[in-house]
Amino acid sequence: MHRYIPHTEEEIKEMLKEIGINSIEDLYMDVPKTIEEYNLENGKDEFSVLKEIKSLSKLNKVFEPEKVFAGAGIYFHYIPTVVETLSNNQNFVTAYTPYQAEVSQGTLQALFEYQTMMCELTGMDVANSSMYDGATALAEAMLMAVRINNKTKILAAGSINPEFLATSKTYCTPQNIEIETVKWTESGTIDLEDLKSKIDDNTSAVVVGYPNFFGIVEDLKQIKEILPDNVVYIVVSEPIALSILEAPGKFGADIVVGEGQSLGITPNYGGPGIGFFTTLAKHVRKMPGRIIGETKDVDGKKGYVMILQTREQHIRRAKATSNICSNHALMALKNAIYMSVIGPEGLRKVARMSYNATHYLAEKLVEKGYNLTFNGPFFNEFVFNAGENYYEKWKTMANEGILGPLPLEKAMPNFKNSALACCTEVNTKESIDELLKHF
Amino acid sequence: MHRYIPHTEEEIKEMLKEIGINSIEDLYMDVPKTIEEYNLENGKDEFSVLKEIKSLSKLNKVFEPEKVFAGAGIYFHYIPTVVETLSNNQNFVTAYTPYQAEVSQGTLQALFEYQTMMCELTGMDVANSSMYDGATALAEAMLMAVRINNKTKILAAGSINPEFLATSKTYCTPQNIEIETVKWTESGTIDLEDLKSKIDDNTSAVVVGYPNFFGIVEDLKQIKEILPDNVVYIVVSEPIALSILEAPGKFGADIVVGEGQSLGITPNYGGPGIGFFTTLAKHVRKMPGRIIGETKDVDGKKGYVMILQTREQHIRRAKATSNICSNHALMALKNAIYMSVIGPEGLRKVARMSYNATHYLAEKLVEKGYNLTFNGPFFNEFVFNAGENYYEKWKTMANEGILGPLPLEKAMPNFKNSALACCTEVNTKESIDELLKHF
Amino acid sequence: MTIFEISKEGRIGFQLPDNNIKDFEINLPEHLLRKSLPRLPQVSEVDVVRHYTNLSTKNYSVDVGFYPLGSCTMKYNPKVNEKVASFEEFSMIHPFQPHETVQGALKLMYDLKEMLCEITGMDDMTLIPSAGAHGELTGMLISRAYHLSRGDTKRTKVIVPDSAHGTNPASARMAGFDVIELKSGPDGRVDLNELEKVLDETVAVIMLTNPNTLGLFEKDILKIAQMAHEKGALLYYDGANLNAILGRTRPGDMGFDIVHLNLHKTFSTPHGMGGPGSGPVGVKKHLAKFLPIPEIVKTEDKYTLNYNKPESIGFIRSYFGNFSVMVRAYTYIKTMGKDGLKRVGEMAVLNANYLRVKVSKIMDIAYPGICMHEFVSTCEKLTKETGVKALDIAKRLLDYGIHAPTMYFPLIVHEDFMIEPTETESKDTLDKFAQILEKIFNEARENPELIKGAPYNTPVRRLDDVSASRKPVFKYNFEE
Amino acid sequence: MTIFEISKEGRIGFQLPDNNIKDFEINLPEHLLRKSLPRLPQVSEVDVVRHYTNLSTKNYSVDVGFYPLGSCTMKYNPKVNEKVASFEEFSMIHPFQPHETVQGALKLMYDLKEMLCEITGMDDMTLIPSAGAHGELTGMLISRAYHLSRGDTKRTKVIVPDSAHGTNPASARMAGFDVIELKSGPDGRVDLNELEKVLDETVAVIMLTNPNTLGLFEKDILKIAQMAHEKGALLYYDGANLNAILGRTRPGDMGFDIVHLNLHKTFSTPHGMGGPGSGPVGVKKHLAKFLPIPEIVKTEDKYTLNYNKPESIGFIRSYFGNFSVMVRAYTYIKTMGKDGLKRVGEMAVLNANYLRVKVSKIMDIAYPGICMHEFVSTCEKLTKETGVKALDIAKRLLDYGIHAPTMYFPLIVHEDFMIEPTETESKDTLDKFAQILEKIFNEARENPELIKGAPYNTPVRRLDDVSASRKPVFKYNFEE
Repeated sequence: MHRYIPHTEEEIKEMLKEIGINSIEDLYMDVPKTIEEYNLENGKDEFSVLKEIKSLSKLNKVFEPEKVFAGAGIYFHYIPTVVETLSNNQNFVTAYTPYQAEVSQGTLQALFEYQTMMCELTGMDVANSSMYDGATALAEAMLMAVRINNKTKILAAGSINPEFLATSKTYCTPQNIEIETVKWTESGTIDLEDLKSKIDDNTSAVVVGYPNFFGIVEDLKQIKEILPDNVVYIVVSEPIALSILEAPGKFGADIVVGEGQSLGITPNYGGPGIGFFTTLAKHVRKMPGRIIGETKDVDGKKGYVMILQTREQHIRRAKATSNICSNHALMALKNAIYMSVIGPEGLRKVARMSYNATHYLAEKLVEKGYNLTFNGPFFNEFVFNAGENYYEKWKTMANEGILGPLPLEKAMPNFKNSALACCTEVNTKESIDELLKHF
Repeated sequence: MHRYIPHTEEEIKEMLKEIGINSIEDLYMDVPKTIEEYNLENGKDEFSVLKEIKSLSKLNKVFEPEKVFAGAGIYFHYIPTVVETLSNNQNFVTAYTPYQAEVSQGTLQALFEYQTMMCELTGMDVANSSMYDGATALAEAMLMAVRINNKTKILAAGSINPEFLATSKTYCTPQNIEIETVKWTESGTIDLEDLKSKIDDNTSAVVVGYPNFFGIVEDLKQIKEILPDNVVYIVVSEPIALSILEAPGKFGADIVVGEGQSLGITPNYGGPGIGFFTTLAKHVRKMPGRIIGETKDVDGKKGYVMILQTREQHIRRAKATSNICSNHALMALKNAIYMSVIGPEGLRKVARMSYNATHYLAEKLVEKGYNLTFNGPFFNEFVFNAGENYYEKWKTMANEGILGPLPLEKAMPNFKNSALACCTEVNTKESIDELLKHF
Repeated sequence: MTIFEISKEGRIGFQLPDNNIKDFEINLPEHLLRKSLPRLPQVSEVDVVRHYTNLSTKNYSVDVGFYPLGSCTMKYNPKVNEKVASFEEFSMIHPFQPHETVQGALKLMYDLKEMLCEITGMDDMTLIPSAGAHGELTGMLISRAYHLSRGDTKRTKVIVPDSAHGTNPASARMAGFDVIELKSGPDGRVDLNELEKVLDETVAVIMLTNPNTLGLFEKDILKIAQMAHEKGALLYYDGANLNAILGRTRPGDMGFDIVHLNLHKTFSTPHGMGGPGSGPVGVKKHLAKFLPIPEIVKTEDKYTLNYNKPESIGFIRSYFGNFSVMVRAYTYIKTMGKDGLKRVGEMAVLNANYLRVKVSKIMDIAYPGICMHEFVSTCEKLTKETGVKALDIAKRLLDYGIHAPTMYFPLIVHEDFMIEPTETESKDTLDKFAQILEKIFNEARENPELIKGAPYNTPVRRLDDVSASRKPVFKYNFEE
Repeated sequence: MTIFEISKEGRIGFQLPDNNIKDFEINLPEHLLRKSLPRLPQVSEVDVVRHYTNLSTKNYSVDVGFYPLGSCTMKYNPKVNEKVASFEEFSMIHPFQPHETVQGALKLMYDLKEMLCEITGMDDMTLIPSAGAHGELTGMLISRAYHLSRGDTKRTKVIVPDSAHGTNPASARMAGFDVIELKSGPDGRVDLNELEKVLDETVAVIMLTNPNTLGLFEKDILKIAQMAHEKGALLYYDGANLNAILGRTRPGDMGFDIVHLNLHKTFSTPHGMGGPGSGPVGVKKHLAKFLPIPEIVKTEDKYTLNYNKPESIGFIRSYFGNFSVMVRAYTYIKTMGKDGLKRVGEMAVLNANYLRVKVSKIMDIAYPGICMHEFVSTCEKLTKETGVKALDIAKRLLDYGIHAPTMYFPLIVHEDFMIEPTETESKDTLDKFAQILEKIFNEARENPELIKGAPYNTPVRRLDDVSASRKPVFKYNFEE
């Protein structure tokens, strides 16, 4: 007897009888028995399991959020309690893909509203209801660009998050799509000359960060100006930043993607976050992922359904725009609740506070004689030369309860002794001053 | 602007206009302004509050449950996660008293089922849907006894939980009801001779513990045998124990009350727990508190409503059976969920494991030369002489992470150097052995 | 379906770890051993989850919509308060831990008491009472102790207005007093002449709430206090309606000697389907020594509990009250602060007056003019005209997804609704309520039977509570 | 009503603490500064709470009832798993913390990988893929890398049965392969003759699921494996249906080279309205070097991450996958253990067969005889007789409070339901489902229009998804 499996011995007997067999064994006549039992422990009660895993969890160190200066795609932000309370509602958590729309209006409406909010942030026409993460969203954006114009070369700023770029490469290579990186300038922005020189007739798309991996804000207008008409303009962005940065849609972006973890999702050791994916209405039939649309029921009452499913794998199979099936819907719900609670002014304040904290840290580091690597405008991250043996200093700080700016060397070997610093609204003057004592 | 208060300045203006006044101030024409502002801090955002209270909370020491050997009415038991998950459902938490039964069937059915479970445990006909705690339940039981037979003397075993007795005294005195205590014997059970000698024509009720405060199980049969017919037999019990002890109803109890915290409620520093209150059908109109009953709607569909409300204060006012209005309904829900999950066999196993652990501890203490104070049969608590300076030893143990058997002296000054030991199913052989190292 | 009908012999929902201890024989006389197990449900974990999840959807709650239950202050319950209450440092501590190990809990209670004293204008306070009615009883017992301590044994009466909550007379009675019901004046307030008639040296206490249950402020409160005190009686404040005066005035400033609060009303702890609540009782200095046991004491370096209070009324329950409710109220007060609490009071009163004006266009207001946090309206005219009663309208409101106001209370108004919107409701919600009410009144005039048959869209339709009490079924019938 | 319609200019739901830092001027060119704020909702906290609480009640979920969605394994999701995932030691850690500070997370992932290798009979595994389809893509990329590493550049094709999940061909295509659809045999299984026809040296992979989507075990699996390997192709296992064979046999033992799992199916992590899931990919030893980056490495004294895998397919997403989904699956496996997992498999198959027999009395079973964890039935006869389609019956099931099975899949059966009860459902639930199904069939015969008009008792009635796609509305229209 098991608490998750309701069958009593009596019922099993009745069921076998109804089936017309004598034993459980008879159910497996087609199946070779290749194991007697797994080489695993026996099952346990929940208290023993809780105790065991609690003790395992204690091997992880939780930093006070205000003492975290690490970003690189995953950010510590204030998350209102209601986000957790409401998204933990088991009627959301234990539902599946809204295949039966009439009993899934909760899911569908929440996702429709999420899509609307993402369109508002990015200035685009249409959002899908989520991708796995920022990296796969970018990879799929590139594949989509190729579907749009049938060209096979992607020019990506070298300043894009390295894991995003590497993932894109993994996705593109088998389809014979080439990704070429574009240099950056001293300001940390894309090198327009290099970009210009690399654009050719086979260029499908250009990808830039807004802000990029170095925290630097690209000038989307300047870039757009040099793009030929049929090149797909892909912007990788950060949703919090978009409350103070002009929407990419205003600069003619064709696809805007990114990681949405910063909108009310805990860091979760990197996952699940959520990939957001937005584009223009004219491209929608090339778009991957699920889209929710508004419609009416037979009584004329407003309702929501999955739309344009003929793009998707379960109908289109090998000809689908993508293989994506399960997405990150629950994370989209968290995003939507977060944006509902925080509102437009709140989001801008989060961005403004993050900006201030980051610039305060940068100012003080410069005062102490540290050099910022780039002189372009940055949002809430920047790269600086952290000095010899920074990696050791970083580990020492961790022992003292500070998760310092990330050593960049591992992700980008050219950046020896450099660090990527990040502040958000959770970092206070006091915590920054404490960090600065180590410099 | 406040996040809990939706009014915008614009709306306030519109509302004042509709009311026909010029300012908020005008709403208070009848009200003297006696303060400019409270001598309190200004309000704060939720993160500052969380931080402040989290740091306050760290001044409390949480013992590992298996290292807690303190009971005395509040017990550490295993609580399945679902109890917490389900009872935190805000549709239960933020509903009020089911005044509109048609939209309160969740509350009403859950409480009806709770009542049924409490009747099953106690062997009684009817349970109310909760009292504040065991102490007030007992106090109200005494008042009820007096309503039943119009006599005014209550004989209570001196071995009843001292706070229950003291509370009862507070309730009874103003109504000129006298509580006289009955001695205990060397076995820790009620002194039947003393009881017999104290019963007189004015005796309204006799109160015994099952088990009593010392953990000793009274012989309900023997006691019943000496009670005159019209004396109300009140049993104070412990619900976990009732899975191995015969139901008090089988011995002719008129009222069975007690503290229900052990059925799935965290200790909460003593509150909220829940008082349970059960009686015989023939006494129900003298019973305090809310009762839920089964009925039908106009279509003949089964439903639940509050019944016999003419006993209650909102209808009966000064002539009500009690003044109780708010009760501990949410705790009754927790009780019901706990009992649903654990089931009859589970409850008995909890009791059995508690019994075993307690008797293991007692056996080992005796082996080490400690004396148990009473030689009667006990369930999951017992009193022993813990030796000189036990109070200091107890505090030392606390520093080492053990909440040892409670020094009894404070609650019962005659019990110098005595301690009340308690084990439940959460205490393991290992934790008991660790405790024993201190003895 | 009940959980008992889902039950299946032998099914389990729970598993326990081994404690590695042998089975001891149970050394009890055979007749004390339980013969048959209680018929608790035998279900799997998913059965339990579905049963209670489905029950939850049959409830109306503050989290789903407007809940204008007069006198109950059904305001929004912030979720952060729930989170704080769930900290294991608050939920997993034993009441008899050494004081050194519970300084956080003791400090929290001490600080909460201090904050509530400031808010009420009282000198000392106990947090122990578990509910409003429990607080009332505590207050009455304190009054009794006070008079007796002065050798004043003739004070056997408590004056309670006829508009009072039912708990007031019941609590007074439980404390051994006789209750004198005071007829309200034509303006719905205490009639000073009537009061003078009954106020003599045998009166122990006058129990009032201010604003009163009609939502009206007792303008003569200072005069009433003076009259009471001149005759040697105490003045008791029922805190159910404190929300109205937050940040403006305080019971202590009005001359009240004793006050109880409802943390689950004014201070936003959730109502939990009827409880647990918390009903702290504050007193003026001269009554402090009568407060119940134990008291929280702050010394130079730590907080402790004092059980040695010889003149105390004694224990009124076990331990220290509903601690985790206090944690929520503490969080709420810290969150709101002096500025937020003032705003609470103002917006609660603004909402009530706005809705009063809106409702006055549909049904009569029992006592017109500016009200405080709530008001009472009556549909007596409609009842005469169509036979549709307040109860019917209440049931029809349920069909429109709104919880009905308090009905038939206070008793001095007929066919009435007592409507308290609270400060957490928006103008939009109030407008919508008024619209629906108007629609129902129109329906009632056009088709009274429709309203009398309501509700239609609820999990069950109108329930028969008369025969439910006449032939009561107290528990599930296993033989069914 | 949408959250945008509740919104009110100037209302707030959120307050931030001060960080004590002055405002820096934003040094960006004017044209990069946002001119107008995004039109996010402006609502109070209670607005948000009510909005999402009310939305939640418009959802059907495992926690409210039976959800027999074939291929999706909608089993009960234990609540303790949610609790564990919420530990801040798991939820509040940054992916780039020093390895010394995340030993718990790394060990958990390492141990989970080991346990899943044992359950699947594979030699190594990556936990990084975020969903089943993501795992499939990973597996296809590994296959590609494997063949290329051997200089075998001619393998451009992947064989996929016509009964396969749509993700299979789509994933193969994304990895650059051409897809060969393999026609199923008359018994619903792989037709060895058909297979032989298409299996040549240009085939890189055969993708199967076993049991297949018809719920039938591929009895010839060892033969198929042999055929594949003889031709140099790899055999890929779609783990969607692993629940059926738990404790009995393993993909590795059947000759599969690569397997993906769905932690949100077999290992009971919740489906979250569509995700996040987790799709670990296991491989036999010869493919281990191709697994994606990073890999978790256990050394003598600690766990670390290795990014230096020259033959790896590379990154397939950021960081390490959906860690908190893994935490839930880890908790589940620890809870069930080898004995519990075996029981899961057995009871899942028992339930499917019991329900199959029950359903066979109402509608035709596509492939009669013993099935595994699910089965496919068809109402083609009823459709011919009455015009009532599988879709209509599905909608009518909603009226009776049950989620419909998967419809119109696999594509090789018409007017079909794919029914997977899972092991967490009781006999009572299955009986009730069969009863309701029978009732609906009777209704359909008596009054087909009734069924064609269903559902009636749902938050909305049948929705027009045709015009929703024809004239798509992608977002809320603020000008409405």
